[in-house]
Amino acid sequence: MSDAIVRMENIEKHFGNIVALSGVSFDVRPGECHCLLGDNGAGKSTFIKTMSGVHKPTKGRMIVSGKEVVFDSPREAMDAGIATVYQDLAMIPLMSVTRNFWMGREPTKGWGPFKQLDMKKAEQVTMSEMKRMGINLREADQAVGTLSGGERQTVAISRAVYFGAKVLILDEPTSALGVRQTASVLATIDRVRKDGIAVVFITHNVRHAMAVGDRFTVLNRGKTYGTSTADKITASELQDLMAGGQEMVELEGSLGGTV
Amino acid sequence: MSDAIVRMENIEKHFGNIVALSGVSFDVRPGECHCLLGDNGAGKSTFIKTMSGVHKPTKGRMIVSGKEVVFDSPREAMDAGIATVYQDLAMIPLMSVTRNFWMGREPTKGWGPFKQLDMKKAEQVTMSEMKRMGINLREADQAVGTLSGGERQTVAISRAVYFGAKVLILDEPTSALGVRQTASVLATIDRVRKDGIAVVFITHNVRHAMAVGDRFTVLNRGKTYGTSTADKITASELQDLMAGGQEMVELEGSLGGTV
Amino acid sequence: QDGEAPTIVVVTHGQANDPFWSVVKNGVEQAAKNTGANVSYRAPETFDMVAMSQLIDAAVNQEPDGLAVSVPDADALRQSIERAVAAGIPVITLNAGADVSKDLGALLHVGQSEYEAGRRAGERLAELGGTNGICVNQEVGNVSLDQRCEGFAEGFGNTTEVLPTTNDPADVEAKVRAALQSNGEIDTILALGAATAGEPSVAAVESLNRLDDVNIASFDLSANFLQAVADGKADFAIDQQQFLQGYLPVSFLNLDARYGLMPAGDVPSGPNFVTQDNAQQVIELSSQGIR
Amino acid sequence: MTVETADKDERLKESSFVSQLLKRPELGAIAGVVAVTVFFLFTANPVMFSLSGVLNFLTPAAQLGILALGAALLMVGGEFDLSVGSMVAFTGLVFGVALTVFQLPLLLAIAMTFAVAGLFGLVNAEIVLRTGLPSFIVTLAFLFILRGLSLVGLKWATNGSTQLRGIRESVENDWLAPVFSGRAFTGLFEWMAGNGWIEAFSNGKPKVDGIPVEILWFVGLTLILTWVLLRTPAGNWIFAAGGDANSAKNSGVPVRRVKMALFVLTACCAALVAILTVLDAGSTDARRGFQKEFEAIIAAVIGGCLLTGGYGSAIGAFFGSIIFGMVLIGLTYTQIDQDWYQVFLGGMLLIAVLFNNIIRKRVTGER
Amino acid sequence: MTVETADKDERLKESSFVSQLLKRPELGAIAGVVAVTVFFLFTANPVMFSLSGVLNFLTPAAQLGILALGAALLMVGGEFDLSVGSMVAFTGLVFGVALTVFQLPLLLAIAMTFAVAGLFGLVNAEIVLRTGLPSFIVTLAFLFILRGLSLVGLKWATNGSTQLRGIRESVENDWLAPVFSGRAFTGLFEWMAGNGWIEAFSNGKPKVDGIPVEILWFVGLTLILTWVLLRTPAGNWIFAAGGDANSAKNSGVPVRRVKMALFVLTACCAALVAILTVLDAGSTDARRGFQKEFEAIIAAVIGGCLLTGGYGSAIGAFFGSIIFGMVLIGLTYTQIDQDWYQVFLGGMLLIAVLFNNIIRKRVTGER
Ligand SMILES: Nc1ncnc2c1ncn2[C@@H]1O[C@H](COP(=O)(O)OP(=O)(O)OP(=O)(O)O)[C@@H](O)[C@H]1O
Ligand SMILES: Nc1ncnc2c1ncn2[C@@H]1O[C@H](COP(=O)(O)OP(=O)(O)OP(=O)(O)O)[C@@H](O)[C@H]1O
Ligand SMILES: [Mg+2]
Ligand SMILES: [Mg+2]
Repeated sequence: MSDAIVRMENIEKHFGNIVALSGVSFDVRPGECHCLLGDNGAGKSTFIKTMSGVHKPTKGRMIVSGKEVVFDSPREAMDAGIATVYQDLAMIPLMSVTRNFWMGREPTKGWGPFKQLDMKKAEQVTMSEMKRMGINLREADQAVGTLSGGERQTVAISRAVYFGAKVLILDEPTSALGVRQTASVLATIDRVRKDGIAVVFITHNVRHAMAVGDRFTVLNRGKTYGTSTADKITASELQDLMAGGQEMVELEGSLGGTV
Repeated sequence: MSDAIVRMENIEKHFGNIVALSGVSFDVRPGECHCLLGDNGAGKSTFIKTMSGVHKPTKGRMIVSGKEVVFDSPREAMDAGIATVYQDLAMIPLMSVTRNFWMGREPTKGWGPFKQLDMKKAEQVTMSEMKRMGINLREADQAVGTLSGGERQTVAISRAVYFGAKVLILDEPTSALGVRQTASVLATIDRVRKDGIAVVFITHNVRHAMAVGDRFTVLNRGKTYGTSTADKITASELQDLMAGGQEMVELEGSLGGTV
Repeated sequence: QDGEAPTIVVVTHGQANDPFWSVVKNGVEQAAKNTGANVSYRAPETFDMVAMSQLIDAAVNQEPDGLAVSVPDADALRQSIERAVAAGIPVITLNAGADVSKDLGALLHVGQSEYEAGRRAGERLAELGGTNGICVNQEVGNVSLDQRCEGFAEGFGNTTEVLPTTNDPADVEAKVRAALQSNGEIDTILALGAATAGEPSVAAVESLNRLDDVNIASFDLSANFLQAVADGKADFAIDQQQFLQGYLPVSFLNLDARYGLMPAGDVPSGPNFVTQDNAQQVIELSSQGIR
Repeated sequence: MTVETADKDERLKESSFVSQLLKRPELGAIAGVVAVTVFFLFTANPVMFSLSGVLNFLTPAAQLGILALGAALLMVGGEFDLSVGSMVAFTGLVFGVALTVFQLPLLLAIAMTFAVAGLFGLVNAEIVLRTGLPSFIVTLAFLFILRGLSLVGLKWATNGSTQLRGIRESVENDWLAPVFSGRAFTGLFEWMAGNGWIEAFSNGKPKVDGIPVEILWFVGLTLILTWVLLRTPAGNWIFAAGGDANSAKNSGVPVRRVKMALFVLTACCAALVAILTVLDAGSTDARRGFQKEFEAIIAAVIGGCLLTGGYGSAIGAFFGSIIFGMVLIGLTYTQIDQDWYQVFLGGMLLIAVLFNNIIRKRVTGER
Repeated sequence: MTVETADKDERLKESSFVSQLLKRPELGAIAGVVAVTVFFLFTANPVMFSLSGVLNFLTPAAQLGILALGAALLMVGGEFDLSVGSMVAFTGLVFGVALTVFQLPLLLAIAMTFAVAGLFGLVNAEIVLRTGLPSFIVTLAFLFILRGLSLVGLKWATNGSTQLRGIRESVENDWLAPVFSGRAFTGLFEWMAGNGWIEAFSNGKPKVDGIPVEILWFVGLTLILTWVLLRTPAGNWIFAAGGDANSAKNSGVPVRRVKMALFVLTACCAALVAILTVLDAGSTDARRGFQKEFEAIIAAVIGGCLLTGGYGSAIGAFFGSIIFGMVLIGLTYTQIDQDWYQVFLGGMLLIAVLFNNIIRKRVTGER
């Protein structure tokens, strides 16, 4: 498919004697939400970290907008339009929402040695972007540490979107959230996707994936089980793929199949 | 009901100007799994922390095995048979599984000044208890930091069970886990319950709750919405209760109701 | 030169970066050069009697042909020095320890009693008309400095007080100024180190415009303080001629090792007062670390 | 961290503007200044709070403060530098040698001093960043190394003395000298004294003939660094690097460069102190800056910096240094036996920090 | 922390017994001892590694080491104590006063010294635990306070001097004295020298007439504390308290009591060093123990303790102190000019720590 905005080919990644990824291929297109699923330790985070320039792949090619690239730093991936919301959010709890929102890309005014932060603009944009996502901040200099988990996710997502991400990678944005907040994050993903942004959504909750996903790729122990589209697979098939099948059946039996 | 092993009556808890709990009543009986549900910040963790002696209630009574008690420390709650597996697990990543397992209740041999850790016994018990829970440790002095999330939960649970808990409190044991590991934790809960231990299971995943719960109590903003038994309530009713109802319906509509 | 070059070890209590002791060390090195002996100079990194006794032990283990030590605390160093004497190593004491030198089994002492020097300085300052003095101590707890202050109190006779400061010239200057401001009676300042305490004291007095009515003296020499003496801003500096305390023991021990020659009595290296009359000629030598 | 919500919640009071203001890290230090001032108002000779008395304790406070500002920024950025004290001695030597041995003009000598300081800052940073060793232990090694090099260098430069002098003479007519030494606004002060507005000696000379330049540098640097920290992208990066280096890196903050710059800044602050004090004293010796690293850290901590990084302020370090300077010099103005000086220093530090802590907890409702 | 699985995974090599062994925290320190030994074998007078030479550098190592052991346990428990150096001076004073002024028998004097040390340890602990202030800053205040009190106390006890003497005389015939001072096994050594089995001076006296008791104390304490740390519940609690105080508390570990005990232990280690050195020297003065707190922390860090707590060992501190002692005394056996001493000290520290770090990373495959 030539319309993929990011295509990863046969990515391998070794950490010393640990093989975290052993040949994973994957692509994502504008306007779609591609879900990456897998059990703990499957290599999901490692995979998207190579995609966003945190790790360099041990082997394999990476093609962005048709050109092969090698990212030396997260910065370069960002400049190429790949924005990532990490599992640990990449936010500094002690810093204000505004400062976190702009971290690494602060708006400035003035020139030369007098170039300084344009705090007014920064706060305005933050407040209005957060409002767009449905969150009313008490004040823009509220510390991130005082936000709820869902709010933090939303800050991270809206930050990525605001800075013109073409590809938005979300690493387990819903794992720590309650129902209402999960719903609001999923709604955000939906909104972002409709704006024409390519979304990579990592989760191990099949239901969350089914709610917003267009395509699904399942990782297991550093290998991919292949990709399928939303209409070709059911929730329970996906579940089986992730869990590895047989063991799961037994367990579900004993518990009434409600997991 | 007079057969409750722990009964909490009208518990209130204030933190400075924050009212975390405003009058919550709750009880749990041997051999049942009582689920405590609620959105983020509902006060679930705060509630069970008062139950396990971490916080002292600002108001309200606590009755254990028919006697009113006041716990001054987690230690006292433990001695009364109330064991808690905290959301943050209360484990030290740098320490070995065995040392974590026995932390605070180390087995000793010898006497007087020569009393020392009985490491052999400690390791044996740990290995066998872990095996009972279905986990084969590579070595007993493996650091907890190297275990997966599900394994850590299991260590914490088996520790509590081993030390003769009459009441086992689990604070969101499944939130960070993959499907397979979740299933194994739920199976563990089931097993423990069948041994006649009273289980308090906190989660905001309704499906996990329905899988093992006998009774359900929903907390919302420091208040309880009442308790109902498994046969009187459906998953979707529970979901509605937790999320607060109306908003949720809208969101589910736009996302296809799969959350 | 006949025979094998003798090995001589010098162990003192003064740190290598202390201006006073660096002059001693220069004396040692000069003597080493002149005599051709193998000389090494050692001192603990802080005023530390325990560490110093260990350094003496380390030296004795190497069985040198001569050992020169300063003895600021005879109790603490007694065992180590007696061990050297027992091992048959000729020992000379220098700088501190004149009173215990013989008792420890040392051959002789080169130096001057700190207490005595302080007393002489005090007497001299009292003669200049001082009635209320402060003793500026830049290293509180260093026993030899304390002895200087005690001697000063004894010799001065009138009111004296110790002003503890740090090693930092800005702190010293500010504290001296503060002392002068809060007690207008103070008319005499004795600094215990020329560079660290003496120079800032002069600066403090100068900034208060009281050079005329405050007498300043300092132990040891530094070129800038000597300049102040020459300019009449300060009154005098007390010179132990510590270069000799380094030079003489080494050359005595060298002569002892080669020819068995040794003077019969202690050598008083000071005190020697540097005043306005002779300050100018000392400055150059001082800036080279000889005086 | 558990996820705790703080929505617009009916269970939470709104925070007032005043309590907002009081949440600033420097608050405790300001409270400390007030407490110490009150203490000395009651115990010390009133001359301490005259113009000359104030300038008298501000001078050492300024010299310490310039170091504390560097230390504070570095601590906000998540690192320590224990070598600043030795760096003062070493750069003082470099500066002195440049002037007296190489006979460079002042401008070049200053440039060379900063260059050397920057170089060692980079070395510290490289080792810390490359190896991942705690900066505490790496810079502790440089504490010894630089102190030792100062001694060796001094002896080499002077042919055996540990004091290098003649520095004032060599810059006597340099146009740049007044920027780094002496007092500023002397004309103004003389004029004020002439009018009897400020204290003067009986001969009409003003008791204070100007403001020591280090105080101006100190104030200027505080303003600049406060501005950098709060009003520039670089400031944001410093907080981010100290708050969570990994998250910051992932967000595109050049953490490596930020930390390097901070180590260089700290070293350059030490160099500035060296230049100021060497020009002031006209000489330098091997013991300059002894233990200043700890005083700088203490001042920064009193000023509200967290030892764990990510939180603090330059203005806090400013007040922290002033507290330190007041305690250091203030006791001399009291009737308290000077032997008790260290006891009081420690006691007042403890009280200042405790006070700082109590105020912060009160105000922020922290538990 | 993100949950990362490390099941029995086909993607992971089994770790061998050797690499298990090498994962111990003290490994780096042992490697450091080897490296330093090799260095001195090439550069120093061979006398350094004779029996007398070894005992000579072990004596300061032992005195530092006893402090480092306390510091190491406290660091494992998650706290610092910067007041140990001053504590040595202060408890030395208390001990001296008990003997010479109060004329107490040695046993009572020792008991009193430990009691005073324990009391100050408790005060440190109380302040740290009550206020939640970092122990770094609280104990820094006590660094000054205790140093100041030592000075004041000495002057009081001696009527104005800063040196208290005559201690050896006052214990001359005490039965307990040989336990805390002098050398052990002297008879054995004389006999060995007589038989020519160990070195003697040219006049026949043995170069070494026994093993200094501090070395025995040091070794004994290392063994006991290693045993406590690894083989007792208390040891488990120390690791737990330092690893995560909150989790430990929730698991029923008496964190408060553990930390208090550790502060008391550290203070008592300082008291022991004070007793040993004061009896050895027969005198005490106001500068005893100066800067020993940093040396102790360095030794503990070289020995593999993490500054962040929860990881470390007593045996590591043991070897760390030996490295320190070797460098300290070793340089005097070389031809290196004393002026370069600090440069070498810093350089060797840096190399030891770097080496330590590299080895650990190599072995554990840490990134
Ligand atoms: N920096 C690293 N060094 C060594 N091993 C690593 C590193 N990062 C990840 N791993 C290992 O690689 C494997 C894959 O980890 P990864 O974090 O990518 O899993 P994941 O699918 O994101 O799991 P989770 O659902 O728990 O987030 C794990 O075995 C992990 O221990
Ligand atoms: N120690 C505390 N001090 C002040 N407020 C607290 C404290 N602990 C909890 N709270 C507040 O009390 C409320 C309830 O928190 P709690 O942690 O009990 O929620 P929860 O139901 O466990 O949420 P989650 O699902 O995120 O774990 C929250 O608003 C929280 O901010
Ligand atoms: Mg992951
Ligand atoms: Mg909770």
